Amino acid sequence: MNILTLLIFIPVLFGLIIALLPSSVRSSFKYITLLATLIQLGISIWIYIHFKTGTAYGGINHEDQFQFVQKLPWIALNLGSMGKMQIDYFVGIDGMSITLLVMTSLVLVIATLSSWEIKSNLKGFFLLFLLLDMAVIGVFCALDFFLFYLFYELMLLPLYFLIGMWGGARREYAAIKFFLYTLFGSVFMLLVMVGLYLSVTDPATGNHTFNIIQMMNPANYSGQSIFSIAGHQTILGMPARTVGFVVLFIAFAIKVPVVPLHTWLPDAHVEAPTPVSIILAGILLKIGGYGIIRICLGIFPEVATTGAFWLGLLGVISILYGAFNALSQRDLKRMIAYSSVSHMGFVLLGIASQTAEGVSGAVMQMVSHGFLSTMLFFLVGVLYNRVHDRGIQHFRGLGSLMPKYTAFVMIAFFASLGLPGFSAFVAEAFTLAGAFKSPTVNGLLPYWMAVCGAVGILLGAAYFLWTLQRMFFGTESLKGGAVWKIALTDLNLREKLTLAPLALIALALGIMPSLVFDKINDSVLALIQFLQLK
Amino acid sequence: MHDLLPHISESLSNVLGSIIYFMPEVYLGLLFIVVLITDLIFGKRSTKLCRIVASAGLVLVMFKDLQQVALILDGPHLIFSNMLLLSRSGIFFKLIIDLLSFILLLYFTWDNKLKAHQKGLSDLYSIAMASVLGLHLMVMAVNLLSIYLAIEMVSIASYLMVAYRTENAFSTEAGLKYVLFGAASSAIMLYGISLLYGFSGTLDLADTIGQLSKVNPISSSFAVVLVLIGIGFKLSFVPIHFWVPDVYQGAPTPVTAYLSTVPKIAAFALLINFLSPFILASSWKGFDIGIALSIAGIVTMIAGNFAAVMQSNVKRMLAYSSIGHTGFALMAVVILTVQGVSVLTYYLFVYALANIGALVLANYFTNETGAEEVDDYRGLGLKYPTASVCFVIILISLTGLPVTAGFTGKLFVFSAVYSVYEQTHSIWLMLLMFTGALTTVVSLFYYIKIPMNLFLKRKEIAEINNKKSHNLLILSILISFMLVLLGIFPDLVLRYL
Amino acid sequence: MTLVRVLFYFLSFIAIVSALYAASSKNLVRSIFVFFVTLFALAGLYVLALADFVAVTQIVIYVGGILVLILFAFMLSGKETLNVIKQQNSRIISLKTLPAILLAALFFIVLLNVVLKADADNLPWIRESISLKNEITPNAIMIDNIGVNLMTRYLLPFEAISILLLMALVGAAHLSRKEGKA
Amino acid sequence: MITLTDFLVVSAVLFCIGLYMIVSKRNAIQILIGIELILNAAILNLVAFGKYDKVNNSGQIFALFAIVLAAATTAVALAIILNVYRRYKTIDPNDINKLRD
Amino acid sequence: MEDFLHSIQILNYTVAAVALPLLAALINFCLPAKSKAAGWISTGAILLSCILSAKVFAGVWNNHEVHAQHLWFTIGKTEVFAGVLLNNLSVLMLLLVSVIALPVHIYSTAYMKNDDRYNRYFTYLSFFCFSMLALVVVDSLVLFYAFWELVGFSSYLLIGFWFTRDKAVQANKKAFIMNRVGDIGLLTAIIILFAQYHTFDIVQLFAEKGLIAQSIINNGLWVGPTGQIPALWQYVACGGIFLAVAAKSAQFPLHTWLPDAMEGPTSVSALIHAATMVAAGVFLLGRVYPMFTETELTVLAVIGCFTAFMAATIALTQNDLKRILAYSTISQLGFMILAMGVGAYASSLFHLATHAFFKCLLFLVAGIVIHQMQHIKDDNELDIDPQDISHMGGLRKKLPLTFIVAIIGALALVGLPLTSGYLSKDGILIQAFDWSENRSGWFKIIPIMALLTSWLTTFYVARLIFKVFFGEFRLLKSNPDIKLHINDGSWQYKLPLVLLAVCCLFPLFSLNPFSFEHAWLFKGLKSANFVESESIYHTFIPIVVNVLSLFVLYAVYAIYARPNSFAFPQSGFLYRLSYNQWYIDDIYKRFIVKPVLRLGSVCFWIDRRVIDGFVHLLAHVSGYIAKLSAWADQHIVDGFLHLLTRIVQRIGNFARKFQSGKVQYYLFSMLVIVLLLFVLKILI
Repeated sequence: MNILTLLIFIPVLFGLIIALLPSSVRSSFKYITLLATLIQLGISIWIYIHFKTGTAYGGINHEDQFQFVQKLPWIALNLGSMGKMQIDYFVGIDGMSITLLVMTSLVLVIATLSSWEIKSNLKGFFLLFLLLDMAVIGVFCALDFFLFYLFYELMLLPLYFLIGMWGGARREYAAIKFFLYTLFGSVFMLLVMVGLYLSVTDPATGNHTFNIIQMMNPANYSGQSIFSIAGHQTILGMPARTVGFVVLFIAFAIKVPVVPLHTWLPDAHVEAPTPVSIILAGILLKIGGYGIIRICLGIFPEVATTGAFWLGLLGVISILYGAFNALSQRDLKRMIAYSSVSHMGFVLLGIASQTAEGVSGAVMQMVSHGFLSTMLFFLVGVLYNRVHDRGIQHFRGLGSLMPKYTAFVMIAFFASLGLPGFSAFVAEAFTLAGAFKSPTVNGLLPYWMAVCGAVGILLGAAYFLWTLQRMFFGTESLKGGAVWKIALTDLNLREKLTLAPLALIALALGIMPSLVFDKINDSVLALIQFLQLK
Repeated sequence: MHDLLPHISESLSNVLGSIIYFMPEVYLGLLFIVVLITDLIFGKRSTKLCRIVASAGLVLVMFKDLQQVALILDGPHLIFSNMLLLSRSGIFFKLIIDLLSFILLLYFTWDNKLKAHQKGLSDLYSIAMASVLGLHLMVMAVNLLSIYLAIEMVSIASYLMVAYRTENAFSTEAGLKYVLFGAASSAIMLYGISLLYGFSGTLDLADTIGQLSKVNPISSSFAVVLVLIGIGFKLSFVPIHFWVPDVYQGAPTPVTAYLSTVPKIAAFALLINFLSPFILASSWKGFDIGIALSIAGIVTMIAGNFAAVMQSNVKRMLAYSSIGHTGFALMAVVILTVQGVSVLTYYLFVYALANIGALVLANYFTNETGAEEVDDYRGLGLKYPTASVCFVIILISLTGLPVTAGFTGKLFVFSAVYSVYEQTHSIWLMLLMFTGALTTVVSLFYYIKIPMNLFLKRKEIAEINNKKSHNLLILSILISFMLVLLGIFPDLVLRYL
Repeated sequence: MTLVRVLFYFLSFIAIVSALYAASSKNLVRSIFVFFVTLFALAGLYVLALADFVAVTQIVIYVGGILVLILFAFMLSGKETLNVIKQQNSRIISLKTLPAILLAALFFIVLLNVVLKADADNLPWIRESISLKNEITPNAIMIDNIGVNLMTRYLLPFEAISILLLMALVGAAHLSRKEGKA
Repeated sequence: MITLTDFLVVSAVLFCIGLYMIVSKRNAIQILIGIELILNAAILNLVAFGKYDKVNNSGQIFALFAIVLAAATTAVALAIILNVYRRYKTIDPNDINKLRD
Repeated sequence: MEDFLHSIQILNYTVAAVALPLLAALINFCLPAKSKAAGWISTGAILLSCILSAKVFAGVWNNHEVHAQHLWFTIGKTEVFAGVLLNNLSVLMLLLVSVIALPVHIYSTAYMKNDDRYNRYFTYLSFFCFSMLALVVVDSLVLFYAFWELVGFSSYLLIGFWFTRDKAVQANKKAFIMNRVGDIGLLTAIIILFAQYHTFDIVQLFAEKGLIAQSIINNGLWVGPTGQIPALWQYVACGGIFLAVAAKSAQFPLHTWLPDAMEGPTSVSALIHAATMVAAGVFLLGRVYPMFTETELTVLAVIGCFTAFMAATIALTQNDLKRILAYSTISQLGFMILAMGVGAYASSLFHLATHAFFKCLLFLVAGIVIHQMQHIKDDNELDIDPQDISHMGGLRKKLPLTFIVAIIGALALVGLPLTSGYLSKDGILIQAFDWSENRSGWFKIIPIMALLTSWLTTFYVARLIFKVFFGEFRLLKSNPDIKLHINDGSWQYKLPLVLLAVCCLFPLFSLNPFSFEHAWLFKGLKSANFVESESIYHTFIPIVVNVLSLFVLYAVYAIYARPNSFAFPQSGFLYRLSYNQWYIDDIYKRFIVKPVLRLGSVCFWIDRRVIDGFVHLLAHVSGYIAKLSAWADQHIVDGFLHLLTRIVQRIGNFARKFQSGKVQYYLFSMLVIVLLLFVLKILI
């Protein structure tokens, strides 16, 4: 049994167990789910430890350099003149996926722990949760575009219901908005995927293939095919490969999310229950970034290079726009949601720079943001559970009421705003370094983008500190008066146990960034080399 | 007569030789008579018996269908003096039609309203049998006469089925609209056929094209357009779709399930039969049928899907959605390649399964709670979890999201169109695909309304209906399972097409 | 101008005028009876087109079958229908019917265009048929020809339509049946 | 000699009158008559062209089938119209519009 | 080999010295809230650090520098090292920080003893010491930046230590954000350097023959050994560094956070906002000194000078004890920057060291005074501000020791001979004059302003001392029946004062009390090519400065310390002064004091309204931008979505319009559409 396959499908197994158990034992569902996620975490840590590094394991466009690979023929259809359709069950990881995989497994554990707040319809919740679990893990492992797309789309439905059924007051609106936005992206992605599949033939078998890695090799494109590099085909007057890139990019940019495709995010986050917010911010957004690296850059390297300026521009706009929006929010969760937009802007900027520093920084930022946003949303959830209110103006002086809580909030806030010693600092600094290095190394981005990105860091400090000052410091004053005061108890053991590992990991990654960089370096270098070769 | 005498024996041997290629239809004819007789002998109590006979008979017919595959290994075969064409794709169309009809036959009595029909359902089975025979003819027809005959046969059967519940005003109203619209369209089509015959001097489609090329293109184009109205009536693409929402809503739900699926499949087969000479022959000088169909497809997708957004009645919504799906399927007709046909077959099969499933579930909820409108579904999800989950799966398949068969269907259609686009670079194909993708998003707008009401909206449900419709539930579970299975392993079916 | 030609014009005139009247009449009964005239005139035209068997069938099935059926239906539906219909105003061209007239006129223009452009008498297959003597002559007896064809070439439609009629019969009977009876 | 064009023009006129009837008459039976007119127009065409198709005789035979089919359709349509009348007490299709958007 | 062992030992000591406070912070973090052990743990740790630092200092000072590093992580092909760089500059700072921190720790154990969050205070304090000590020894710009921010962060924690006070929280937010502006500058500079040289290593970059030294600006390009980028970015990098310096060392225009930061505990102000952290900016300048070109240095000098003057004028009119000291700190920091700008590298750092001692001392004194005033306030339930000097007076009798050390500190600040301040400050002034000698006339303004500032300094320091310690206790006048139970306090108060006071005198730095060039510290830091110029200024400046300072002192004494204050000149007052003196006094009052006071208030007004106002404006502007973008988000971006929805509905409704339920209408529509399409097709 391939370990990745095991990792992907364990949730389904446990989901079946939950599905078969009667509702009378519903209180055990959360423990079953926790067990599943813990096993996944264990497996992913095992994978992390056994993940080999070195230039021979760069991955990216070398199929043989991927690790823990499993490749099984899945759908093979003879379609006459269209050739044979070859779809494989093809999973494997390289440096780009491994850290995200571990991050995902951990975030899932945290999300499970925060599911304790869910009180209604437990069976449905945990079934959907586990389905989502499978899908997100699958996305990071899939190397066949068809499989990737399958997992990618499979995330939508559980999320729709998780937001829609267990969410807040405007949950229906938020859920449908989320669904429509992402579907909009992915449907057009389907078109490009089909086009790619018809353009690419597997040199070994001569069949058309969905293999992502084969798609990266220009030699595999048949001359007259729509996405052939040599063919210079056009779609509606535009170069076909540019169109393909843009469509794929939009699909992933919606997930990231990149301004102006981001408006689903604040609504979805605000309305979603805490565990789902955690998964959304912690994992879902990373899938966008991962998709851009693996698919947009991998398959359309030359378009990515010519379009790098626009990518970087969008990244910078996201950074600033998200930060400004966060500054003006009155809802704590919404503020954090917008901060995610800002932070994910760094990912895009780093990717656009196409330098080793930038891309490493982007991956680091994804990992770091995975943990930090998880922590932030969990913290918001703690507050919301106590008094069912998140208005920043409704709280004052929480610091003396809930000192431990405040301590964790401060850790999370300062870590997020890029305080050295925490992971976000390394990530953002190197993203900017990469962006600034870009003009001299490959001339893709202008210098000012890095400077604008740096301003985003400043704004980050502004909104986090302002919130801190307004909500936690000063004399105590609560909108709900004495009732709230009783309700606002400090963190309990479960919450502390949940938060402490996150804080420690953020710290550990900040002090020892090599935990991430060592694993991704070879892949990053391979990617950069690949992009330079085009 | 004297001219014909020398040929009589030849013609007769042709007829006799054709029968071996016509066994399923012969069986169907016999089946019709057997059902009719059963009905006559056993009178009002015959419903159950008719059902058994009809269903069992259809299984036999399917078996005969399968046997035909062996007959045409050496290629398509013309029978009955070029009246019909038996081809591999035709056989699969017939098989799918029979299979779906079989499901629908079982389903008829599970609708509480239809079951309560005072005049009994035995006649419905007779009509359905004749209708299936008509569908078989439609699939195989390559002669103007057989085309007209088959369409009329199916149409008349459909009118009868829609208006079947005479005690229900909606049903009759739908019947009236259907019959007036249908009769008018088929009359117009007949006029078109008469012109086609006049311009070419033959009813045989294969010969027609050769003669038509010698006629003024405007004249021949007009004739073809009039014929397309008749076929379009069965397919319900824009602008011949107006009857669809009213009829689907008014008809008994099982009949809606029937109308929205099986005749459509047959009509697509017929459309392919009718058009392939025009598209393939270079001598055709009239309008570009590919472009015309593309426009029709695009407009149909837009009209169907966009109009569905505003609907509140579940059946009506599904009616619009079926219009949208017709538009999507037209995409595969436009390219008219071998792959196009097999992909189309798969797409239609999957669509039909899902659509039947959706209507079965709509029926289930009507049976259980009397819910007809989307709003009535509020909060039912937690009360009927299994049915609701199945509903979600089926709707997902209709939308075309993984991991359901609807997705693979959509994917294969896109692939087929794409591969043609690669060679022709026709802007219309691109637009078709673009619209297809866009309307998929739009379709989510309305499909999601059902899960949203089922699960997301909350309402206290007090009344409890004791009439449990287990059969419908089992059927929908089976269909959902099939859809997911085909979503993961599409080659289970596709490899044969 | 031959007699045949005069006859043709005469019958055409009757057919068209009666059809127009049927179309314009608000009175259903008159409409139906005038339609009789149209059908008869058409039967005459079929004879002129040397299709005597079709003409006979036309009279037997249409006049004898369909119209009688319509009359029956009309009578079954009772007097109310008549009353409702009489109230309508009787102008042919009113604002309500204007679109319909325009549509019909437009169709007519297009059709005329189509017909004239097609130049039906000089179609290749017709000239070929004339040269091959495949033309029906006024003194030919076509009935046996039709009979043979129905039993050979058109056997399939012939059999199929029997099932169709049976089905229509069953269905129409079912619909018209009083409820509650088997 | 009567030319084919003559027949065609007559049938075109009948066709248009039929069209007019089916879209303008406010009575289901008259609409049915309109449909019959169109059918007859088509039959006239078939018969007229059938004159030049002696061997196969397709035109005339098609005309026969068309007449029979018209009868069947009419029968079914009338049955439905009768039912409608029972439910709605009118046969004006414009008043029968419970099913609508 | 011995060298090597020696280095190892020194490195170990250094790491231990840096890590001990961190350890203390961690232990304290885990202690229960009110544990009194916390103070002693921290103090013990800093004491050990102090001893170790001294050893390190002894080993490295004027010896060859020690540099060791270890691979931290690899990113792409870039290897990032973490390491320690010990040279004269860093060991001096190491020692200075730990030595200043020690008395402050001792003082704090008493000062904070009644606070609820005693252990948290020491956690923060130790954490600050750790960050500061680490900052001065690290060898990589990344680490430098990291600790730079951590220093700011711990300052944030300490300013807002009493987080229930709104002013404190406002202040710490302001401090952190303003520092963040500087941080961004530093980060930008580091990134630019990295982009240019592909390394973060301070030694490689700034060593004598380092990468920076090998680069030139040529034709608008900044050409270095590893590549070239447009010269603009060299300026931006320097600008970034300057921003960082300005933010941390409270230079114009980023200085306004420092006065506000006085909301923190006074002991914290003494350590962080007087002696150590604010000096970090100057230290940074010292580290990256080779980067600056001539022009950039001039800009530095101008800014430093302006800041110094401005802050001094503001300090003239303040009544809040700590605020006066804060502005004084700004002013003195301005001096250091000025010194850096005029090339007086060693003098600047020298002044940094001396200033650290006396300013710390003054703050601790202020702490005691405020503490005692607080006592009075609490005992008598008065509604007064314990920091307002207008309530004070005559405290010299109540707080004798405090008074004495305050005098020492004040004299050092004024820069009278025999104090350390004299040595360092005169050095700056002299070198500033030397510097302007070689330049055109306008540059003379800088040393002259500096001179002026130094007299202003005398004025406000004297005013402070006289108002607090001399005359009569003014509070007693307004509230005659209050009880006074005040004294110098326990040994934990006294010991630090004495220690620091001793350090404020000249012998610690130089055996020659009149020549800064003989100070060992100066010698150790001056660059190799420093030329001892024997210009006239060496004798002229000290005399002018000190003589005039004395006059000022006397004038101030006359104004503030004597009973019957200056507002209404009395005959007795006139008698005791000579006519000329009175005349000068009058002129002084009318033409100097008043305008200066006016200028002071104008500056303060500007400070409050314009500069702070500008900052507020920025805040508002960004607030508006934020609101605007939020609005855009809701209405434009989302509005676009809603528009799309609207379009979908429109199309849908259009399609539905045909669905009237009338079958003839359906037929009609169908026929019309078909016909039109056909006609269109034909026409086209």
